Amino acid sequence: MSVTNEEYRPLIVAFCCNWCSYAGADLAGNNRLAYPADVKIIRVPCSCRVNPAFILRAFQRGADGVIICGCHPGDCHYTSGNYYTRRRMALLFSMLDYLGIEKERTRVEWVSAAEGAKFAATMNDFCKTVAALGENKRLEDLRCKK
Amino acid sequence: MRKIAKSALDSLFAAMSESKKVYLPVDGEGGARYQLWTEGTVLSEAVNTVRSAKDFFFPQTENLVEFKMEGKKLDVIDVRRETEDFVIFGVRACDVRSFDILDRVFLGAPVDTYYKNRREHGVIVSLACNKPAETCFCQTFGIDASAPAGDIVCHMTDDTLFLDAKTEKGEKLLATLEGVTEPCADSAADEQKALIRSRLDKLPLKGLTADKFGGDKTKEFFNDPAWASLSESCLGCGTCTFVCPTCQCYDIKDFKTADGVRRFRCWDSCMYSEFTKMSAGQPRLTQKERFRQRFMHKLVYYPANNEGIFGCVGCGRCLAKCPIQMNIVKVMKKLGEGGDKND
Amino acid sequence: MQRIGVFVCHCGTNIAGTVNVEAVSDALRKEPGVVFSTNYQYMCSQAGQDIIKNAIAEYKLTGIVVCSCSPRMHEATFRKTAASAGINPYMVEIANIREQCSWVHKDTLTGTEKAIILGRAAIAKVNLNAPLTPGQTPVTKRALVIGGGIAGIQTALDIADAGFPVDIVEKKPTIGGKMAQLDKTFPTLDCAACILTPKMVDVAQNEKIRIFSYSEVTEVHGFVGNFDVTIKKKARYVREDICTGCGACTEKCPQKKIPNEFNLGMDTRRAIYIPFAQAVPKVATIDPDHCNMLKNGKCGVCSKVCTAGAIDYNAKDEFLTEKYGAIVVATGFNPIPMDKFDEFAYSQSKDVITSLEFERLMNAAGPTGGKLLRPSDGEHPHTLVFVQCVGSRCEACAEKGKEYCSKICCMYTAKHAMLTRDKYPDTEVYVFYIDVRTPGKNFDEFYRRAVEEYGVHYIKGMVGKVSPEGNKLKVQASDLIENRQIHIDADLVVLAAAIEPDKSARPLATMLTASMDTNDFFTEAHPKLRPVESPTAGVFLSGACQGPKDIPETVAQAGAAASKVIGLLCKDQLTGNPCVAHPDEMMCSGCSNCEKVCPYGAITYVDKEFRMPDRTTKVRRVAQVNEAVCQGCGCCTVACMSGAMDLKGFKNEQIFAEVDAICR
Amino acid sequence: MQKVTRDILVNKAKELLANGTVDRVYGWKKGEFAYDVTPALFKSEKELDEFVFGDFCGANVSKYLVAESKKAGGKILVFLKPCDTYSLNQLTTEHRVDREKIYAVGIPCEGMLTGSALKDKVDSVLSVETEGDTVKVETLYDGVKTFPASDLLPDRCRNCKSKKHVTYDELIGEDGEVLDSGRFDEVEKLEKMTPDERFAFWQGELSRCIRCNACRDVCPACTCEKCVFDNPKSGLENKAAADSFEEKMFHIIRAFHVAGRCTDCGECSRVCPQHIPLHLLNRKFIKDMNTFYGEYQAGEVVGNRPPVVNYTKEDIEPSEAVKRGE
Repeated sequence: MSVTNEEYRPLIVAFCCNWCSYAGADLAGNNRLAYPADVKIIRVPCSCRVNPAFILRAFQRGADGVIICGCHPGDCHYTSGNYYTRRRMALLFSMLDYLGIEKERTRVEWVSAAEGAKFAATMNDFCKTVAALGENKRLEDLRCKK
Repeated sequence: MRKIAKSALDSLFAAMSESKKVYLPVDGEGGARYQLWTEGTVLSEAVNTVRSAKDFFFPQTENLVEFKMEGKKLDVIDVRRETEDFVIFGVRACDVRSFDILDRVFLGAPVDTYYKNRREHGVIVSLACNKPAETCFCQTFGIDASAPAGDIVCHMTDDTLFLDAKTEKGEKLLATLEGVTEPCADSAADEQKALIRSRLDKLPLKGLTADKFGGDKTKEFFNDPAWASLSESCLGCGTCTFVCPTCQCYDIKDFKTADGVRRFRCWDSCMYSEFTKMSAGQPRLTQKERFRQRFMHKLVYYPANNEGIFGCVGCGRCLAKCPIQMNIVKVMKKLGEGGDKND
Repeated sequence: MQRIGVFVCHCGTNIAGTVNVEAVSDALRKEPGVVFSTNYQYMCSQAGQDIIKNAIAEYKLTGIVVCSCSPRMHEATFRKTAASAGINPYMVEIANIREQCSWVHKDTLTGTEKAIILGRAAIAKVNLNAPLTPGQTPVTKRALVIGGGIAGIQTALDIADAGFPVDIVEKKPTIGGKMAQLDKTFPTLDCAACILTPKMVDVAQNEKIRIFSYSEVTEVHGFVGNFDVTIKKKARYVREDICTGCGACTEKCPQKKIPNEFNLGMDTRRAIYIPFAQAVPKVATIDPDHCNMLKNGKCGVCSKVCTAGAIDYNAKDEFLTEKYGAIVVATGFNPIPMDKFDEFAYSQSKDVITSLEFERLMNAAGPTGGKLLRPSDGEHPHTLVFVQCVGSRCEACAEKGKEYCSKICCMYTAKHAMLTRDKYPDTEVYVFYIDVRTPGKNFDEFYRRAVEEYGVHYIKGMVGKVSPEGNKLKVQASDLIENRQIHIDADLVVLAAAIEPDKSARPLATMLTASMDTNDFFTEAHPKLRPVESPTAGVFLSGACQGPKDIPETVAQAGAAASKVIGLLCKDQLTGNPCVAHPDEMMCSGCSNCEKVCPYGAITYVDKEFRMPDRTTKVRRVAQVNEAVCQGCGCCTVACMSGAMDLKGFKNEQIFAEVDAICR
Repeated sequence: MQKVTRDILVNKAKELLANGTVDRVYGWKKGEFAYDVTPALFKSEKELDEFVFGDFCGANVSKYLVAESKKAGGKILVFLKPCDTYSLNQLTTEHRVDREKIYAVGIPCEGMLTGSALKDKVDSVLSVETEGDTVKVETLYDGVKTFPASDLLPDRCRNCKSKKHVTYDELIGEDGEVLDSGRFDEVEKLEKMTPDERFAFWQGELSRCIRCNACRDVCPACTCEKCVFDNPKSGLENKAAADSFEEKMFHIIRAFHVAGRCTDCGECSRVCPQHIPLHLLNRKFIKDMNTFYGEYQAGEVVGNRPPVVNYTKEDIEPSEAVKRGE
């Protein structure tokens, strides 16, 4: 008799802007700052490229948490992109919360290219938070489950 | 014929549920809808459900087949399973007729095995309409709401439910209910039938006839100038088609899953701009043409292919639900008037 | 369907140490579209690139996925490789399995699993990639240098030397910057003015260089090769073209009591003034805040004494818009304000001064004519205490100081101590330090001379408190090596204030869309490989605006920035970024949402006639993107409800495909 | 209920047709029953014989102007309730309606009954009459029933946001004021629930969605040339709800797409055949935008910039936005 008692690992999709947060993630790598492999990064030119539909799509396809990382407000490579991100995500997250979807599953963090340590710390914390929530049930699409 | 006290309906449903799942109209937010009976479920008194009963045989979405991918290997998986027996209780005369209309589409060659599977396992227990609504016009299509078809036909009075098995399926089911029902005279429900008939006579749409329509009337109506003004305000939504018990159009879509593709079919609506779009484009480019298609199908094309039977059962759902209150009754009245010279 | 080749890099053991590269290339071989998959020790090496080129030829590849280090590292490399083998460079995608995988995950199993998933995402994306061709835009062959300190001066001279016209915008009435205020320079102790002022004259005389002094940049539009810059020439009330710089007005002006900023307020100037004798341009400027004529219309002395007739009280700020191909930021630094450092009694005692003030005190052209005299009583000080790292390396005092090392203080403090001891052997000089940092050519030798030859007392430890008592400054300090408290009765205390970027840098960065770090230093495009370029194309960095620097470093960087500018201006055409927004006109509703969020004004609208499927025609308002102006942020794509606006290279369907691949 | 009568409107229409100001009129045609009037276009004085007006003329006709104003010909006369004028302004802002082609006559509104709200209360309606604020309904089986109008009015009228016309070429009757409505009360009630309760509530509501698209197709903010949900290339297209995820996705994205543009006209909830309170989604966004970014009413002024395409440097962080009410 063998029971596989695999620890539950959440699936985290991280959208990172090319100029700050993706570079911040690279820096975390350069400095060998570990965070869980649950995090999978998608590179976008700017956090403002992230369409709410991408976030919903990730949840539909089985993501347990979605995090959007961009330059600090005021530091956007495109001057204002992350300001729009901030509004869009504030509204979207508030709506998801209104629909009863756990608000801890979504997050926006501003991570600069110099903040490798913050990137790693953020991902560690986010993974922990999402892992504690368990599997995403409220925005799942049963067809996408294996 | 057998009967049971209205107060003892629960025991009837409990007895039915012993062998089969039982679905019946239940009141809820936004109107009545079919639900699985469980202890404590109360039968709705509403004249009809918001969605028709066609879902039982022709669900809004249905998985047809699955493809599983492993590397570059593709497996085709047949997802068809033999359906369990089930009972739909409380189907109105109009909806019972709608099954005939659907049968002609799905059970005619080539047979739709998905539909057939469900149809064969479903037992229809109909219920005569005690209080037909002002939107009802089933009489226009020769349907008698006081005497519906069905495997078992029921009539409800203030205190009693009468059950009359009309088919072999119905008799089999009724036989299992002998413990909770008692026999009665075949004429026991006649009084109720008469009451319903007298009420049907008073309905505002009583006088509506479909006589001017039929399978051979394409030429008369296709270029009727009235289509332009009738369709003018149509939003192109699919409400009428989705609440309609006889609309049977569907589209087949592929959905990419984690490790393959699910091919499913889902209801489509001829009112949608993308309906029957092909590589060459859409055959019907304007809302007027799409609007015309729906009504021509119900009143002309369907009868043309089905021995004169109309594709509408007069349930009145579209009258109640159209966002802009355009509907088949207005269309039937307006067409052929010849007075509208617009467009 | 694409024919995709997958190339997994070991990066020595950098990747292969944590990721089973063999397993990755095997797993990815099975993905849809993949016709070839391999792995190699160093993909970026010539041999690795040859593997890619050969595979492109042999397997007729249409798309490439390289699983390697960050695309920020070698995306350009592999795109070139692909291009040289005949496929469009934008058919290459990188899966970052080093920085974002092998380096951050310890476990081979999970690392390998993640590497495969990242590879799949890249494959899913490449499957939807389309060849992209960058647009071409012409280059305006003129450069703008913002800031006229030694950094700006050197950059401008070098660019002009290559034959391109350069404009310098300097907000002060003269160029020269901080270096003009310095006395001697370390480690050679040559006089700053002697080496700077000839360069200032060169600038003034160079035909290719225009100086906009007393001017500021107020607006920047456009993009690399095509900037439109609005420059505000502040009203000087003196016509530059007529003023001879004779200085008569500055002697006759009745407003005498205005603190002289050039001498850091240690003496006064008039309301009409020339900052210093070697100013360039050497013209007078009226200070409108203090001029009686401008304030209440009563005076007019300067106008009367000006024989050239250069005074113009009615002058207004002028705005001019110029076109530039490149912009160099050389906004420099300032010492941080000392008023929050109460422990050093800077605000309480005139005899606690900053190092820059000390420079002026020692300078022959300074307020004391070069004699070291106490500001309070003009007495000659005998005991001097230099405090290093005031506000630098100051993690605990972030609200008033800086976390970083200001870099230049160790050396100039050694210089000050040495010069004091050299000129005034009767003095005792103490220097308190955390560390003495002397990493430069001849720097350590210089510091050792101060200690060994000039007898400067270097004490490792911080000054805890300076309290004025009578005409002495009681200095309380700790000696960390001897582990004891020290009390010194000092005559003069000199604070080596931390330096920070000039306050004008932040709004300028916003105008330029150039990024800054949290300390308001401009960020370089790459800290090692592109240290003089801003991430914003066409914007270059010179001098201390990028980080604390001494003069030789500044001049070196100024030259480097100039060479980058020259490289850019040499080109007739610039190749743009092909990853730009693109509207599907059939879907566009013309609602203007995209236009509203575009930071570059790249979107306009036209009324266009469309043939409808029913053979009628319809005129519709649709969006158009100026591909030369669009920088590809993608903000418009989300503002667009109908999805008509998409971003090439980061199309909606591509990102969906990546999401799907990751969440599979 | 309505203070303005059919005759006043018909006379106005005839006058404007006759003097050439307009060459067609958007109005309503009578149906089979008391409540099923249909929006319709009238092109001549004679056609106006079929023009009706009454307490069921609640459909927001401004959306029809998107297509109609692009057609050749003269101006189109529309009679707009106060709430409809906000939609017209918003459509003008987005260049969807050519305002020059519209002749808008503002008409006062006392609240409009809807067939579906009526039929929630009464079965088998034969006729409806209103006297002041009392509605008399003649039924097939229960005789005549009377209701105070407020019992039968849909939420959008019970919580009417404005009696003021924000755009018109001509006004019939007195203009009203922007009202201090309780339209966010329901939203607040939901916000106060626990996430589990909210999830259960919305699961119950949205699971009834049949994806008929009526909410979208009636919405004056949904005028895209092609909706993402109809466009196979968008990655969002789907013809029918095949999984409970899809109706959530549809309604979240739709609400997001109209955020800042939705004037809260309430048509979505009026037309939903399943009685899903869709306005509660839109109002959540409106309420959030008001609290986060300052009061904003879409359509109030032509050319206004919706909060979603705007920003300030001090905007609330998403992490703070979801904390409200805690």
